[in-house]
Amino acid sequence: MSLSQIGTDAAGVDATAVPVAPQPGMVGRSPGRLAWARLRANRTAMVSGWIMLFFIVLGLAAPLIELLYGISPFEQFQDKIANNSLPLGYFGGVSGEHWFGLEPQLGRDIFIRLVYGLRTSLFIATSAALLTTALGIVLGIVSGYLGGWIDGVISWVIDFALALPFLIFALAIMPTVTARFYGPRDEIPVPFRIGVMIFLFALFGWTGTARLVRGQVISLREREFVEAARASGAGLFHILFRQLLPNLWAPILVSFSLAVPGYITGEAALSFLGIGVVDPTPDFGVMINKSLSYAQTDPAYLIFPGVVIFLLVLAFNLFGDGLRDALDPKSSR
Amino acid sequence: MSEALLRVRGLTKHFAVRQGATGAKASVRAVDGLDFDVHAGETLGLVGESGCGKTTTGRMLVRLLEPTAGSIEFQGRDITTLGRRAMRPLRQDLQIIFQDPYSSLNPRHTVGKIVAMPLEVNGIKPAGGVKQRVQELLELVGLNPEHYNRFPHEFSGGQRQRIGIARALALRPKLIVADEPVSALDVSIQAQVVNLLRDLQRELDLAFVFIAHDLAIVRHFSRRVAVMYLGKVVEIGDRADIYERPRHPYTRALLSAVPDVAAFGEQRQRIRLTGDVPTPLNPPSGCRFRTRCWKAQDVCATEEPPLVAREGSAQQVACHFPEAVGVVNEHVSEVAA
Amino acid sequence: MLRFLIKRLLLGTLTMFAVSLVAFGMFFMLPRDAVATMCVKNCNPERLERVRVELGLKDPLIDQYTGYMKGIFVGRDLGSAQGGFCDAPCLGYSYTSSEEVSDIFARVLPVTLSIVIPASVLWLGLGIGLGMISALRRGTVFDRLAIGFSLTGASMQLYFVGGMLMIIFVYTLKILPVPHYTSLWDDPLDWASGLVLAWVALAFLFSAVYARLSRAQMLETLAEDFVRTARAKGLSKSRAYGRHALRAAITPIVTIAGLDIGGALGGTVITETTFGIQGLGRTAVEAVRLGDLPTIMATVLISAVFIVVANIVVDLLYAVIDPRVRLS
Amino acid sequence: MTHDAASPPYLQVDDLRVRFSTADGEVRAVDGVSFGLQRGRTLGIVGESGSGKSVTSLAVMGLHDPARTRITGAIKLGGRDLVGLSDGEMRKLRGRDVAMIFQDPLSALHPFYTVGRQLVEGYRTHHAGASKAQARQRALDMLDRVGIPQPDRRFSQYPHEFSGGMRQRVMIAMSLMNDPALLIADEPTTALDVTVQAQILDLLADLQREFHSAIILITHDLGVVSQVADEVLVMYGGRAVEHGTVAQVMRGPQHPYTWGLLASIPSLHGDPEVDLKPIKGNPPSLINVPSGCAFHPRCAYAMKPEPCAAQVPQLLAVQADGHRVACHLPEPQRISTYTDEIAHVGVAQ
Amino acid sequence: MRSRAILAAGGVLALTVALGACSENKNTDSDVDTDRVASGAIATDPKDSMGPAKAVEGAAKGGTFTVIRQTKISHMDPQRVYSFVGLNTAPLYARFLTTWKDDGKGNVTLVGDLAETPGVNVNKDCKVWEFKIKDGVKFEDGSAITSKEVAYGIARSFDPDLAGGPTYIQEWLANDAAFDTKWDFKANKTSLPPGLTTPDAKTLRFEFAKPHCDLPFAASLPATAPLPPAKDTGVELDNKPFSSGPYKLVKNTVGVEMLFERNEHWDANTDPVRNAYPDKFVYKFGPNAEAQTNRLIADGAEDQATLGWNGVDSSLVAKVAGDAGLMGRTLREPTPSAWRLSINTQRVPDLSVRQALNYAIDRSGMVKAAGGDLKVAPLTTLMPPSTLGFKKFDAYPADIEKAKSTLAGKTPELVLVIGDDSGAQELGTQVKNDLEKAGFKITIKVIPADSKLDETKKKDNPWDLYLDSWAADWPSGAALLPVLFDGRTIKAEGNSNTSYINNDAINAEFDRVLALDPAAQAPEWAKLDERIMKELAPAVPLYADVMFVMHGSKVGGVYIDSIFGYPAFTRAFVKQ
Repeated sequence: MSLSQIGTDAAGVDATAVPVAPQPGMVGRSPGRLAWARLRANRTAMVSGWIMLFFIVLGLAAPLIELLYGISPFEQFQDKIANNSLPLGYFGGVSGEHWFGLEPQLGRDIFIRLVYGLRTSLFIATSAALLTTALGIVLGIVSGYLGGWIDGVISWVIDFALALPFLIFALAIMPTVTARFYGPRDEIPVPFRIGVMIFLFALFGWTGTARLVRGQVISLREREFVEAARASGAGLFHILFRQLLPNLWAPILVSFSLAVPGYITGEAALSFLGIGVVDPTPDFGVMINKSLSYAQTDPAYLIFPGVVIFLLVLAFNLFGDGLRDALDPKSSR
Repeated sequence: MSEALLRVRGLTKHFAVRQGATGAKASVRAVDGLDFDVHAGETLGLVGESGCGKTTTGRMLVRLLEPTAGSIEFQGRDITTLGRRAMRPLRQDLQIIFQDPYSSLNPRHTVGKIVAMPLEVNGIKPAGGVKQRVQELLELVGLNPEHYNRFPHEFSGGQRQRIGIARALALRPKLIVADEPVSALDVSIQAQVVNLLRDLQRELDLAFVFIAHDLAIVRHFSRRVAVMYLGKVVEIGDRADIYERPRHPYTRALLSAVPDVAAFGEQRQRIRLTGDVPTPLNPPSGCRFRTRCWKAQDVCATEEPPLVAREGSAQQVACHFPEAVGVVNEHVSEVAA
Repeated sequence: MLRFLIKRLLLGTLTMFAVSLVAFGMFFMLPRDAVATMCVKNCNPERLERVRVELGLKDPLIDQYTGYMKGIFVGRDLGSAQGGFCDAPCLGYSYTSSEEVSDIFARVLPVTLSIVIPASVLWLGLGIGLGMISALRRGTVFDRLAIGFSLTGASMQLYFVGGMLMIIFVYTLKILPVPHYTSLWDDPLDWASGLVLAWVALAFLFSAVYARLSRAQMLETLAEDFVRTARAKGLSKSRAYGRHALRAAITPIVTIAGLDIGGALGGTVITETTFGIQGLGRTAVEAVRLGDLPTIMATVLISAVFIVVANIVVDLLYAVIDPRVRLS
Repeated sequence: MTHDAASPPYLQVDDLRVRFSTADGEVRAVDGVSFGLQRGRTLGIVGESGSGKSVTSLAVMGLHDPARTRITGAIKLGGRDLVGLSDGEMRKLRGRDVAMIFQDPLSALHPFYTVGRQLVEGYRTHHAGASKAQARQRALDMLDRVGIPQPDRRFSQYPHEFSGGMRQRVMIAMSLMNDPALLIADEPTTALDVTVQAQILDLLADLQREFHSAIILITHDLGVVSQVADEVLVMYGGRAVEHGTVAQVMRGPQHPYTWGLLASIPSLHGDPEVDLKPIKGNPPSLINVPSGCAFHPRCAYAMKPEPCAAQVPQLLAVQADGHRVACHLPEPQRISTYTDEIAHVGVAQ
Repeated sequence: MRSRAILAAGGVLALTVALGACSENKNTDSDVDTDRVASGAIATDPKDSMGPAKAVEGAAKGGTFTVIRQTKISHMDPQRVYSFVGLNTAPLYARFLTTWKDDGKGNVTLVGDLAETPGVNVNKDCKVWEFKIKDGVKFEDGSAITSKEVAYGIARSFDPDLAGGPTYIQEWLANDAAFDTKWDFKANKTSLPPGLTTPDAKTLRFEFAKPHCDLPFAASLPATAPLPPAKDTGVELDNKPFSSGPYKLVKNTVGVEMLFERNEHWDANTDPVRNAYPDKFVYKFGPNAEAQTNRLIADGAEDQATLGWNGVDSSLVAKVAGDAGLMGRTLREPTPSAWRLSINTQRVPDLSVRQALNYAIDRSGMVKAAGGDLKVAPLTTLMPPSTLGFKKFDAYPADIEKAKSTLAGKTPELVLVIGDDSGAQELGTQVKNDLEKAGFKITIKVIPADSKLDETKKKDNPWDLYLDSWAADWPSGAALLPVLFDGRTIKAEGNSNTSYINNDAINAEFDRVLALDPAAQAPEWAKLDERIMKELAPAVPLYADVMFVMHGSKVGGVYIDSIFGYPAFTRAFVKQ
């Protein structure tokens, strides 16, 4: 219930508007620092932040972990696979040696493949999020601030991009692009496939950020501080990047932090459909795609990657949510 | 009087809008042919009800809006169509203060950065450094110079408005357009800011175009006052003329509608205007005030009254049937029914 | 409004035109040879070439494109191998499935509709309901549980949720049949029981988003003056919130829901793959895999139509909900 | 001005305290406010933003969120204490016995429903047996009564098709649908132009004569109060600092805050070249109200630290009948200070 | 509180984990007779071709038999049928010149179906063949089937619009692979292709330019089904074929459901193989193998008389195999679909490298990677055991050391091309790992699964290794070895000889054996198989598919046919 909101607003005690006589001589607490303080006070966000960090470190340190664990992600243990092609033993072949068990059929170690999958997934997701955010910011700012026909064109392109069925195009673009760049005998290097995926995400993903930024800019451009800058003779660049951009960081940061888990899911989905990363490169989507059909006979194979990806995405989402609350305390509570 | 600092002639602004189911183009005649001068060091008050075009006028004066027609001369130079670069040196002499102390300061910039912005934009490096200059300005507007590194959200509304004033002063302007600078503030704070502006005017020999809907505040701050109605100046003159001897029926009605504490206990002759201000999309023909005017006659609908001065006076009025000179709009002590 | 609508329709047509061009261009860039795929054991180059000519694949690209687009509006003759004249709206003849594409759609579209429509009803109801209640009971246990639910849902992958649902309800508890599609008109009960897991999985994921969104919207709306006015008039909470707040809060949700449903109708590839149901999404994926141009074109165009139409419908709905839009 | 002391006031507020819990701490929005109001009279509550005037009125309406708000004291409406009433019981009173008009009529009216529908809804809520036609007739009568031309055409229009003044008239019509005995108007004219403000204030005065209801007029504008109110309650930092008839407060204000308010308002009269006398400093935060008299940090006459910074002054009667003030300054000093230092500046001549 | 929701989710997971963890996975005996060897002949006694078919023990008439399958059957028009499901469904609604009597265990006899005998080799040179049509055979409208309708059916298979079916007979008659340019069906609808004549209503006569001793086999394919010219609806026939068999298609919702009901004009006494017990056959399309298996495991009331065409999904093999009750409702037989790792000999001309490839592949790992021994059976020969005259041998027993020594220190860099479907990728990974252990350097090239089929059929394809499978149209080496390894057939694209081997000596052997009497050919093919492997090693035989299908508890009489290795319905019945 928010009637107290009415009450407090009427009483003018909105937390951000409480008049405080600033203490002389101190450096002011910037909005960023305030947000950081709020974030630190949010236990859920901090815990999820640590989990997020843990996953990132795990992914970065994958080769080191391989060294310690002693098993490579491509090594096959078919002697531990029964003639029905499932791992011998209990719960998907979980053992001291194979912490998360083995894959059916090929008999590779699931744990180390998950660690490497994490690496792939995080890399793709963060790069894609970075790229789409950058594209979205530039196009959104330009479209929102300049308005007119430029806005019309960019808005139409956004509508157009939204009308294209992403998966179908991804499915078509991947082989087309690979065939264009690699000869028939060349193995498509994993980095190239990853690059194409990132490109695909960027191609279709910038619209969200652009729309968001555009909306923000439209509401900001009428603000009087922008007019003040114009009245002082500020040029376009100054207004866009000195005046407007600092005010966009909050929504951009939030949308970035929520885009990362989105692309983790998206990457897994593409790989799930066989468009993205392909075997033998370790990947969440590929693993889950295969494991889905083993749901009955080898549920461990579904559960381990499923839970890891769920935890990863959850940690990112919780952190992103905490970030949103911290940056914009009025938004959700 | 010396040469005018600002000469406005025939200033007009029409906004194109679409209306109705067909989206036919129409124009909002927000400002329709304004003429006035502002002299160095003086304040011209611009009053009127919402929608009368006073804010649009203010925005045009500092070139935030492009006029549809007319000319603006500043320091003898026509700035109506100057480009951004050509405008730059003049900008330093022509600044604006905004109404909303919350939206007029960039929440992500420190006070120092906000106040220094005009310097930065114009590439001005004051002697003694930017920081020193900013701190001087802060002191000038009654803020602690140590607040240089603080952020706007740490200040109250009145203090923020002071920051906005400091920013406007950064380039040492000759004319400031103050667009409702106190109307968003609490009553006890309004007086602080009005006093500050008066002090600054005295100290720095500033000219102001002071835009407000509050007649009492305008009276307090402006030597000359222009009353606007539906995009037009209906009456302009010295403070005493306008407040003591209003000649336009609208000015009279406006003045009589102000609930004045000082008038407590006295029975006043209230002029009750009926209805609302018509839409500027389709303003009444002839005299625009005629639809609400108790003196309106047929001629008012057909002929637009020009803004003319009474002989030997600076007071100009646009009315076919102005009040007789000498009728004092004092609170009339009549026995109530 | 009318003018706005006309403008939207024109822009939508332009979008569709661009989409069709892109889809067509995409096919010719695909490193696939649909014709070669068609011959099984007994191919020879001459026969392949003849089939290519027959399918019109040797015509200039522009002719092929205009031919296809013309077929949609006035129909066209496909030749005897492809069943003769194809009435408008002719979506072409599938190279690989040897039937008219419109027949394929007649088969798979009901499947996708059967998945998406009940699921969207479920996710809208659940999501908006949860969001609203949790906004009204902000700070309570219910609210926190709802937030937890929506965050969990938003972090889940459809295939994982689907897999787990099947493990639990189909394989372990055995209270539901293996997901499948039966026509609603043939056997409503079987229709529902075969698709209910897909609905639930989709609803779980999407309602999470809607719960978050509608909670935030509702909180914002509850702070509006008109809700206070409604209460000040003496309206009961349910009426004040249910009528006055809900109607205002729902507007932005309509936008997103329209686009989501439009997008989902264009293909629920992952859902269909997860539950092994053959709908529009999988048909599209297979068409791309096989390089089956008419089916690619049709699936892309149809899903784009859904989105473009959804966009326009959202605008119309806006006008229905908000008189300010209607009359401006 | 007659003051019928014999009959008990229709509204009696005693030691009202309203507190909100927020993330930043407890907000003491209203802190021990008492006043009474007869039917047929208008009470002006004056104060700056954050003084607690709106919260007081919302407390009377029972519109606070019970989960976050603590209300103590008594609000007796026609003898019945509203504090602690269930929402269901409170709901029956709202809109029928006590109605409210808000500051911004555009946001206070639902943008998606026609004006008529919103009027009818309020009537039928409290007249279960009323037919649609009856309710509609009532709404048309009320629209006509508040001076809206062509009520039957306007009935089916949406709020955005009305001008600001017309909207406020609709709000007033809506509040009068059930003949409320108490009408609370929260800054009803702040968003309006002066000429329209004058119309609305006149209308309110006419209606009060006609319906003989009690009116609470909340405003920051002393000028408005001086024109339409019978009594004035000046609030500061959640507390009442001065209470009396309009004549008492305008002619002989006793509280330094009231002095400050009067001195800082520019007037259409007097010498415009004389500087205004602003109150120094800023209004207090309701989370951290200054100790003792909340006004003491801004008060030029405060006796610090004792007693002004230490003790909360009581709202006590001064010599004049019914005039009360909450100030530690001795009454003679207040009177002399006012007459010597304040009265000649500003407005109060 | 958020954590509470997560805990709840965790609880659900823990539950399922517990469910999955309670059983241990062990090695089991698959019980598939992978060494089964086919035997059979062409019936010489006309009695073999006479009806009625031998009664099936325990069978009863009546009921509805349901087949569920993932995708629709590509063609129903008998002249266009070539898919396994089409080949095994066609006997329900069409009769052919010849057909197989099959015990489902590899013992087969070719008998006459519409024909009184499986053909008469008039001049004993395999160039002129005559078939006599039985008396009393009728279409679904009651009209009699004569040699005219059979001939018309063969003639219409020359129509390029009606492509899709086998082309043996057309090519033999025209003596040209481009048969449809030799004789234009559309222009000559009232006449017959060259070499095909109907001297009378009972007789059908083929005259070939070259000997084609396999004609009786080729005539067993549905393309020899009869059709009255008046009933030819062209491409439309695909949706509504005109029945000559025991059932007619009465309702066809394309891609969703097909309903067959009895053809009252079919006479059991004329039919040597079809028992036609159920009253109705229903085909339902949609569920994938996994869903089919799950439904059959559940054995719900409506699925009890149902067979899942797509087999037990490999993910469920362990579950079914671990339950004797479920195993009792399965059929598990090796099939003629033989998988091999084709070596492009144009690119890998060095025999020792090809032999090293053979030594390097570990078939037990391949079997696991392919889904276990209930899905595939290891194979060391080019011909699968279902081929008549099959003889087992292993020219290159798996041995990494032997592979290394054969390579003699070379590290050939080879490109293995696979399709982008997930099953192939696992096999690719397995092959790569095996080969790299032996010292090869393998690049895996993934291309779209469907284009892989035709890309590797192009002569100048750029790859060295690919996974191929072949299922012969009849169980003779003639339908396998010459097709796959006769270098003289190599053309620019559309090749079956994807090893692109062309060895004169072997080619000559093909000619020699093909000219022999079919019965005498069988042992010769087996010998030739071994010789090709030893001398040329054009491929690495990997495994043969095992058909592992499941059906409901009321299904009886279904068997895995020995010719194609798919469920056959001629003896199917519904237990009452």
